Amino acid sequence: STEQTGGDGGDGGDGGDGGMTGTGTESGGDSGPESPDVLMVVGYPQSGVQLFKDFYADYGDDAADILVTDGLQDGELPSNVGDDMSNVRGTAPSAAGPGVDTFTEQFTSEFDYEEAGVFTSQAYDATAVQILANILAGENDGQAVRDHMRVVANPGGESYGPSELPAAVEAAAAGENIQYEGASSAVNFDENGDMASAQYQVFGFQDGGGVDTLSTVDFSAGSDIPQPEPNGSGSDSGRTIKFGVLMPETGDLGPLGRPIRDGALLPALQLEGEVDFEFDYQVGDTQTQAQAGIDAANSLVSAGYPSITGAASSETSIQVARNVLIDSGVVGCSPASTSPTITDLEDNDYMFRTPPSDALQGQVLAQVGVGELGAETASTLYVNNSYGQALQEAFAGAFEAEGGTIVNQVGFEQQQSSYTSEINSAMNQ
Amino acid sequence: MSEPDAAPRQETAVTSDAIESPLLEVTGLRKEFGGVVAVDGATFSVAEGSLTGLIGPNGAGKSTTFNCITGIHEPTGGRVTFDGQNITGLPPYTLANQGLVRTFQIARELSEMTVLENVMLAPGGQVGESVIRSVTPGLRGDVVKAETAVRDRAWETLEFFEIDHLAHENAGNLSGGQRKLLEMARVLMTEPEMILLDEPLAGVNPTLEEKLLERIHELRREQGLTFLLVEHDMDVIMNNCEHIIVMHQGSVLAEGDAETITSDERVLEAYLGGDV
Amino acid sequence: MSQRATESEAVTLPDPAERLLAIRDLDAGYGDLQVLSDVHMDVADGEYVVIVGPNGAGKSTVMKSVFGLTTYMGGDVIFDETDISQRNPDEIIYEGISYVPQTGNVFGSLSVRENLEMGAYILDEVPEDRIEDVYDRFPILWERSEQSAGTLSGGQQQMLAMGRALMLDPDLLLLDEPSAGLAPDLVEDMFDRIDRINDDGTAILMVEQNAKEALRRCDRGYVLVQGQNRYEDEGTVLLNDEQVRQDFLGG
Amino acid sequence: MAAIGTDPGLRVPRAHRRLAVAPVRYLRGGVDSMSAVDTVRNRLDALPDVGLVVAFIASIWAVMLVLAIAVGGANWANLAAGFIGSVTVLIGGYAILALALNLQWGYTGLFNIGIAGFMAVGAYTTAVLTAPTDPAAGAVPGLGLPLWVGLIGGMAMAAIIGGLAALPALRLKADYLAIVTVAFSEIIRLVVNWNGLAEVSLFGVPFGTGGATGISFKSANEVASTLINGVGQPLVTAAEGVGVSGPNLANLTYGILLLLVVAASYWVLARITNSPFGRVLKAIREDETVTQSLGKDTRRFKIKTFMIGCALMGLAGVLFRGQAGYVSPQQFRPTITFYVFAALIIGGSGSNTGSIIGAATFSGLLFYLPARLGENVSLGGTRAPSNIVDAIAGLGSLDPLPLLAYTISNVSTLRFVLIGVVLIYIIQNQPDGLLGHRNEPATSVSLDRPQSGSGGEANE
Amino acid sequence: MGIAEFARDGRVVMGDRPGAAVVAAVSGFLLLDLVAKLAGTTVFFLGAKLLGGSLTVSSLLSMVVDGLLVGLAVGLAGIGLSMTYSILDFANFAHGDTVTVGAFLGWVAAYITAGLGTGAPISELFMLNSGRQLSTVSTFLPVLLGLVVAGVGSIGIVLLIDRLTYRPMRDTDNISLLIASIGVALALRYLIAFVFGTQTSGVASGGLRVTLFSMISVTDNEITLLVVSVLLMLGVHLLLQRTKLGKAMRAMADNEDLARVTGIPTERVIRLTWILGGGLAGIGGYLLVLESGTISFNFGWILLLLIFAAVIVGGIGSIYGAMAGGILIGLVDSLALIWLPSGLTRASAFLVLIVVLLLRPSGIFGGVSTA
Ligand SMILES: Nc1ncnc2c1ncn2[C@@H]1O[C@H](COP(=O)(O)OP(=O)(O)OP(=O)(O)O)[C@@H](O)[C@H]1O
Ligand SMILES: Nc1ncnc2c1ncn2[C@@H]1O[C@H](COP(=O)(O)OP(=O)(O)OP(=O)(O)O)[C@@H](O)[C@H]1O
Ligand SMILES: CC(C)C[C@H](N)C(=O)O
Ligand SMILES: [Mg+2]
Ligand SMILES: [Mg+2]
Repeated sequence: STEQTGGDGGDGGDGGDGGMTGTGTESGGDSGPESPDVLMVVGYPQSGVQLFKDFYADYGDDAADILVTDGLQDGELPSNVGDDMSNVRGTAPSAAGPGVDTFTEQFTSEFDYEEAGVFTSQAYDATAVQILANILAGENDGQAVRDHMRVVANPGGESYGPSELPAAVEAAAAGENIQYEGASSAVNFDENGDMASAQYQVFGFQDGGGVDTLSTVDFSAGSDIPQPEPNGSGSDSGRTIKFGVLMPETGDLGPLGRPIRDGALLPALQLEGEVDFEFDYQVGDTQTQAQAGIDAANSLVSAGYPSITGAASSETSIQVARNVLIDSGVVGCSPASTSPTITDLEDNDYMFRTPPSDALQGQVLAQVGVGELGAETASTLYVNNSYGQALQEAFAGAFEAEGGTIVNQVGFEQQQSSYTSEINSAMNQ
Repeated sequence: MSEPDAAPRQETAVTSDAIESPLLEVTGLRKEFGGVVAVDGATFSVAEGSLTGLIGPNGAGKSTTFNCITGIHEPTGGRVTFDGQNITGLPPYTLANQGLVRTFQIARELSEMTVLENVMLAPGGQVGESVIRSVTPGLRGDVVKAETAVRDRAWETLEFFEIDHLAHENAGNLSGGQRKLLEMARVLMTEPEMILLDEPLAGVNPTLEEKLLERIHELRREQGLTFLLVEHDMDVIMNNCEHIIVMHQGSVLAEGDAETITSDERVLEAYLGGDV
Repeated sequence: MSQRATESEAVTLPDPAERLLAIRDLDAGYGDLQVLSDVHMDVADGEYVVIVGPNGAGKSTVMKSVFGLTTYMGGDVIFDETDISQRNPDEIIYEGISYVPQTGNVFGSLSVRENLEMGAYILDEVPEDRIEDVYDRFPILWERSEQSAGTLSGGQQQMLAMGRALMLDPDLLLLDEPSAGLAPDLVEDMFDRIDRINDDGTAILMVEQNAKEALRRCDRGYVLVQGQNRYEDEGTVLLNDEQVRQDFLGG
Repeated sequence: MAAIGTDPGLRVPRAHRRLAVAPVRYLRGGVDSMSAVDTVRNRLDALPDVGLVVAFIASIWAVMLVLAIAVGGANWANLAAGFIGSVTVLIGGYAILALALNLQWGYTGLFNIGIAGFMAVGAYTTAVLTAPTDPAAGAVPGLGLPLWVGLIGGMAMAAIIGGLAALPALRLKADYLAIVTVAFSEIIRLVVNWNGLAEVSLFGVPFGTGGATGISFKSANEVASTLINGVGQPLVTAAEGVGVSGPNLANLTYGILLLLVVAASYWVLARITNSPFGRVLKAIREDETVTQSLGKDTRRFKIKTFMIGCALMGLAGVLFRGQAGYVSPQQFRPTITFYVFAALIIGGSGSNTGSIIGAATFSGLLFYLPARLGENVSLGGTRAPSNIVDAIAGLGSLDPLPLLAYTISNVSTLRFVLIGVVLIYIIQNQPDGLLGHRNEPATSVSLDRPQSGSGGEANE
Repeated sequence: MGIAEFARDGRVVMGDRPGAAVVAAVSGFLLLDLVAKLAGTTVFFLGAKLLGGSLTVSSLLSMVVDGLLVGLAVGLAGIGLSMTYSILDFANFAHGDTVTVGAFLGWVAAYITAGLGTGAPISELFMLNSGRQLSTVSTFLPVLLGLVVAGVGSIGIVLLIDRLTYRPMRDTDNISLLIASIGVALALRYLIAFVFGTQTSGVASGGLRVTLFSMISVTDNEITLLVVSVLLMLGVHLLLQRTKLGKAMRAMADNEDLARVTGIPTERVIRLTWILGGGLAGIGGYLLVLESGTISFNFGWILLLLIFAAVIVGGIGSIYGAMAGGILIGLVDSLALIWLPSGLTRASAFLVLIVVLLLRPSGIFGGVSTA
């Protein structure tokens, strides 16, 4: 089969061939184009609504199986699209820490949510670790917080979970080395500020809204978990602990960003009044755009916040880290950015994250595609940013390694009014 | 206009070689707008230093001829030479810089600029029209010097046309007649060799009209300027123009001095209505 | 300043009962620039009145003020016993006044015929007979009836504007320099035509730079200077006045 | 008949002007009442232009300072430095853009609403020229040239592209030109956004736009940082003493550097416009045919002007949008263009001084201030409802707090409504901008009637 | 047209209008390429692929249908822009946001009526996020009601805006009006954002799919778009032809003072213009949402440039022009994918706009007024 439309991609590289006309394999006998068995879609919810609407309008329910990723794990999606989306399977990092149940309970009672959404537990952990590091370090200083992130999170010292957060605060204030075990995972940062272990869920969309976890896949990386010694003094009571939150409250990631933001605020809400510290926090809206994220981050930095929970979108996190955090010595801890690029960021160790890298998610996706769905051919349709490009590459590599064939790789821009042409390219029609 | 030529055009009257030193020569000029032939093979010339009248019924093609000569329109055919050079189809600014300028039948002032600015704009090739010169510290002195001269001349010109009291007024606030004066003042500032005047006196009150005509004669005498004048006021034409060209239906019907014209049957019939 | 103007008022003013248009103490201008001060003027039923004066005197402004196109600053404009000084232009036309402006007096992008139709906009139907009338008067318009008016020559536009104003058979016709730009035969023709329109009972208020001819033909004339009345009298009287001749009529 | 006066001329005596008593009906004029803006304006008119601009910016700083003290608590100094730094950068950026637009539109009447596109050209060119040849993981390599080469290159490229765009488009009338330029700027944005150019290689040298991801490069901001961390070290120490952080100080320094660029641009533009060149530009705005008939090659003037303006826009693209050392296509959406228009109109198009005042008003008071207010004002414990229906529902039970909280939390949305309304108000009531109509004749000399013999004094 | 004439014209085109010749050549090449692609052949030249590839007829058709539908709605919205552009003589940059306003009004109305009695909370209905998907077939009455509300509501809004914004500045130049409209655009857009938030809501889905000629598949909502826009276009055309209104509008566009002097009630003409333009914009927006299924606070703004493209390509002031321009732009936007990567298809629509403006500034239908 051939690709005749000039969609981006086709070479499995960074998704662009630069040509004015389509590439693709020139097959002599034109047997007519065939749809791939599975279409892998990496994107964000707002674009997702339009994209799936356009998909179902043209192809209906049974043209292909669809694989989605964490970025589209929005329980409202099917009702917004107007289709039950029963042909869709997805993967996403799941909440598998020891404190997950406490967290879920607190989260749903504090806020008006039915269930704890994707990355909310990671957000909780990100903030909790920052607060603890800040208290242990004893000052609202980026570098000091950075130096204590691993001290409070990684093994060594007494361990505390979400339910014992006030106690953990007391211990940190006393200058003790502690180990925070979170809601999403045990929260152990490796050399790169990445998680040392991870669990993924395979999900499907439920009929009445929400998502079903169908199965889970565990990974544990073999990387070392450094255990630095604390050199902070701990804190006297009454100090004000400052942290910022940088989240897409609006824009493409808005539907996911708002719950994640709330997850990030939860530790402070939980601690206020319970412990002898004041909390000063501020939320900046990235609008799911790198530039708006940079502006918002600058605003947080200039107001003196030493650490920030955020951003969500990998693209924004990377640009914020490169252009704001590193220069001004402020810690960033993303609860949602999964792009592999973040691992290798030259970040002076200012950038951390609580979810795992998509290098793993690509493999999980490929397994689901080949194993569960029995697909032999696949096309990818990905949001044109650090997250989408990297994840689709990881998937494509893993899928081919499992013996499958990638038909088309098509990038798309966020929040367009129509995705018909991109879908057509990907479906090879 | 697709009027069939009722009578074959008479070429006899067209005697351009009768003019000794033609500054402007128009040969076989033609302009079509879609189906309408506005100018249809007009041929005439204007002697250096003369005041030549161009008359003809409404719609004869006078303004269009002007437009073709001055590069506002590109002629469909024919040839225009000025000072011996072929200027057919050249853009207006080139012509202006060669000394050929025109006024507009319906005055076109630069309304948001003051009267003085309107006039000061006109002189060609001003030193300060170059960005580099205006900006560079060492060179700006020249700009200032040149501008001072232009300003002084501008005031003189305004005084002559009796609109100096309006110098700092926006040109858009002038009355119909004042605009015509401004229009004249402006072209004079370009220091031209030849001026095409399209009904400069329509709407100008008679007293001022006389002054204007006087000035035109003065400019001819003193600076040797050449004028081509479109005007419907036959008194003006007959009393002031030594040479008169009569256009009709896009071509030249007759030319000559006042006497020749007034005694030409066809002119009487086509234009003057047997009245003069 | 002499009182001549007011004196003559007593002599030549039409009987108040016959006054069709009466302008009293009119102040008007543009934005906050006042052009006219205390201007007064009368036109009797069927009268033929001409305004002359130097450029910028405010002649056109008087015309525009009657039609509500300037900034009103005081005084009265009374037409047929109704005060129209504060009315909108599109209402004034219903009173029976038509106006041919000095410039911009045709719809350039409409065809000649459409221009004429627009002249009769306030009628329910297009008066074909009047259009025929206008075509008879100005045959060139008939030839060009489908050409867009903006591409007519200056003189042709002037004819069209006149034709358009005649579509309504008004009681009073305001003409701002109708002969400007016309060829001599047409100037004569135009004046004749205006005479004829006047003879048919339409009152005329006209601004002309072709002052001698206009004053010769009219009933009365006004000389306007610097936005104020300067002289007024019967046309021929003004025409023969040495001072007026010298100052305004070019000797 | 007695003559009344002997002069048949046309002089309307001065006293006759402005007699307007009791304006009753307006067919043309606007409202005549003396507005608050007028009064302020009259006072401002007394100042010389430079003083005016400095005073204006200083008062915006003062507003920021007050805000910081009001909400900052112990941290007020750092907050103030942050606010003032950010607002200064914004003012600087918008002022350069407004000045450039003023040259093109205010003076020449070239209605360019493709500003965003020309900014993108400048910013991207600089970025590609200066981005490191060995970039961080996942980033796009560039040519690694020094910053000053990049800046010149960016301006030159913006000028060239501006000239190319102008060549055919300048024949068009104003609003068509507008649409061509905005379409052009969108094409530019879409092209740099396109993945196909994200990373290419020419003669073996890899470089690219980074596509939707954008491109990081050595920003001009680093100059400020180097400055502040080198020469300015004592200053940093002093500032840190009162709690102002290093980055905030660097940012403020950068803002002031930008203001210097503004001053330089102003100087150049004032010279360009206060000259016969400027006069031709004004004439073109009024009537191009006439200008041509007076011997001016208007195309050449227009293209030159367009290129100068675009070069400045390109410069602003790098210095302002690329401040953080990062540019991406999203920064160059057409909306920024409209903000520049808003700034220029508020200040008064046609006036260089007005351009800067407008930029300061727009970016400081309308754009930046409301957002900070919204962030820092809170209503005790009332959490903002998530949508307006819930907010209004509160009114049912006579509780205005939810609606108020909702409003405050959405103030960064509402400020655009404010900007829209201000724009409408200005164009209706102060069409010449905050400063009112300014008589800025395009000339290098005084235009007064020369006293017999003595030439006009130079305006040097 | 005989061969000789054709050849002569060709030469004239080459000589007089090199631009046109280039456009003709490029179009020719693209057409050839399209044919080759449909035939599934590839032509190589000097080792490089010159043209061809493969493309199925059915996918071509689906692209055409797609472009056609978007083009119709754009064209419908464009009529309004074209009218205000020619009559009030300014480029109304708030037109896109009028489209959005109309769409929101209509959809809120449709949504609330459809949702009454289903127990969905009113706030969710108002905010358009109850997740309900409407279609012409399944919820005919609410959709119809929404259509009416979209039209009427946007008329109300534009009249109010005219009263507050444009009327006090009737006599100012067109650029001032344009700028005022930029202010209106900002205010409208962010008021919508304030009220409805900035998220994209899915509100409509085809309730029925019809397959035509066993190749083209369209939904009931798409058919509604088609039928309503064609009917409205005809209606407007008749209205302007059968009344003096059309000519009065043109006269006004030409010279407002003179129009008033002639007795044309200019204020009324302006109001009618806004009524027609605003109503069509609102309905256009409503239908677009019906077709695309989603609504968000800035979709009209994003669409605005396409609407401008449609109007200008068609020729300002011409109603058929706006329609034809809309369809052309819609088709270009969708068919460009045959030759260009998807990131650049929108750019190609703008390119067409620029090329048309440069080669034929009065538009394809320019000068031929259909009103
Ligand atoms: N752009 C145009 N399109 C179509 N016809 C035109 C155009 N311009 C001029 N014409 C026609 O060309 C003819 C000549 O017009 P022109 O303006 O040259 O006349 P003129 O001799 O100056 O007349 P006047 O004395 O009335 O000003 C007229 O019949 C006019 O209608
Ligand atoms: N639209 C306007 N705005 C401001 N001032 C104007 C306007 N129109 C005319 N004026 C001013 O009003 C005064 C009178 O102008 P008006 O047009 O009435 O003169 P006029 O007597 O008709 O002169 P002309 O014989 O030259 O046509 C002039 O000084 C002129 O500058
Ligand atoms: C919120 C998440 C969907 C963000 C996504 N994982 C990213 O890296 O961009
Ligand atoms: Mg003429
Ligand atoms: Mg007049």
